[in-house]
Amino acid sequence: MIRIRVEPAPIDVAAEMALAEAGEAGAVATFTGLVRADDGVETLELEHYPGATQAALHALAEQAMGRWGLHAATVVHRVGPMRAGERIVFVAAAAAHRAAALDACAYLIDRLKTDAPFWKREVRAGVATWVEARQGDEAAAARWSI
Amino acid sequence: MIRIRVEPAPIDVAAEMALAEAGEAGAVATFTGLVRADDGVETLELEHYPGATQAALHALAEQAMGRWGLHAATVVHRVGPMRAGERIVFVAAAAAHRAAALDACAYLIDRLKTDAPFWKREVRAGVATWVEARQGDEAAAARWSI
Amino acid sequence: MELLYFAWVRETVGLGHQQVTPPDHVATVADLLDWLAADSDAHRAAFADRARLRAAVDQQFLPLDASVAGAREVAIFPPVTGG
Amino acid sequence: MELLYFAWVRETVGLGHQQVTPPDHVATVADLLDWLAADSDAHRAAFADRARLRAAVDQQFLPLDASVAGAREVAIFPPVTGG
Repeated sequence: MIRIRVEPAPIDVAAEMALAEAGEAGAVATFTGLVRADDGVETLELEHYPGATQAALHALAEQAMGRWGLHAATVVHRVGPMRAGERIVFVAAAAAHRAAALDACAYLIDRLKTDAPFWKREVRAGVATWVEARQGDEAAAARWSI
Repeated sequence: MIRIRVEPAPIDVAAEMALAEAGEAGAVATFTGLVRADDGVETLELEHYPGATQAALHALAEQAMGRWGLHAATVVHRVGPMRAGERIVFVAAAAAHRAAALDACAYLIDRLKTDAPFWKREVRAGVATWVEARQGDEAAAARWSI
Repeated sequence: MELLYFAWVRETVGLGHQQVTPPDHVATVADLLDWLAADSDAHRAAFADRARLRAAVDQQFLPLDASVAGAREVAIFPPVTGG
Repeated sequence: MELLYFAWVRETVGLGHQQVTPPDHVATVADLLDWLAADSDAHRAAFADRARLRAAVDQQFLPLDASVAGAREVAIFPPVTGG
């Protein structure tokens, strides 16, 4: 089962875990990205490309389902304003065994970073700055090329 | 923060996630192992070596904390009888960035499989069988040797 | 043709979207950026550094030399930073 | 010396733990298994296939040729299957 959500509401990890586990999988790997408080960010704002975002995330989940024979793939991405410590993104991969779940989870978040049309703006001391893309993200995504 | 729990109570993923996230990490990776229902197992029983189990898991968590500079490492393992679909184990690694969290999470579950004194007994149609160790587990643990 | 702008491109252009009818010599995304920049300081500023721009044509992510022939929707934005 | 047995080793021996005082010639875990097997069918059955056994001496996981000199607690069990 593929589950994609892009919405301003806080991410409910317990509910998402229960859905990912529902497919009788033996192994569920997850990744959660959070707004870090340690570098002075007060507010993070997430902008996205409606329609294209959901399509990109769905395509990513389908690729992971096929490549690792998953029972379930979940991608939940928050949009709009959020505060330090809040969850930005949650991905989950459910499989029969752990290697598939762990690899698929890493794939989902690595590829999301380069393939999904989201943009972050950080507000520090009242000043907003658009986050620059990281070189390392391209390399992390490229290691999954077949 | 290291958090180790070995107990017969069901694993509360939401509570464990909240604790792992509390260290102001930017990234939390988790792995959950579940009793698979698809191969006819009615009940799974987990036996362990009290005292030695906690020490082995604590040593594992300390190694992960040091190697990846984690904010938090969590290992929760259920013991006693459990039913199909229930969680057996939950591990979490919290770090500043995703690569450290993902790698440390895989390390924790791979090494737990070979280093922690737990034994599984499956009951199918009323017949109990001790689970045999998997060859692949040794290989998965060995890839983390420095 | 509907144009969409995101993140600092949207802020610099001063618009989130606009409807345009480019002339026939506009064949690629890069041509489209040149044509838009010719008449507007805001567009020229937003499109000045092409290395910082990415594009989607009808929601397909493509390089700036991709064709816009027959496109209904072209989006211009910085490299993505989600997750 | 306290001996602990787990999983099918415990079931085959028929005991979870036992207190023993091995003679001086028992130097290693393997010697200990030989000595225990000599007087008991249940121990002999449990320890028949050494390749299927693992050990811990004072809660340190060690090979069967490890010394038991001065050990307070020796555990015998199959390869672990947790997680």
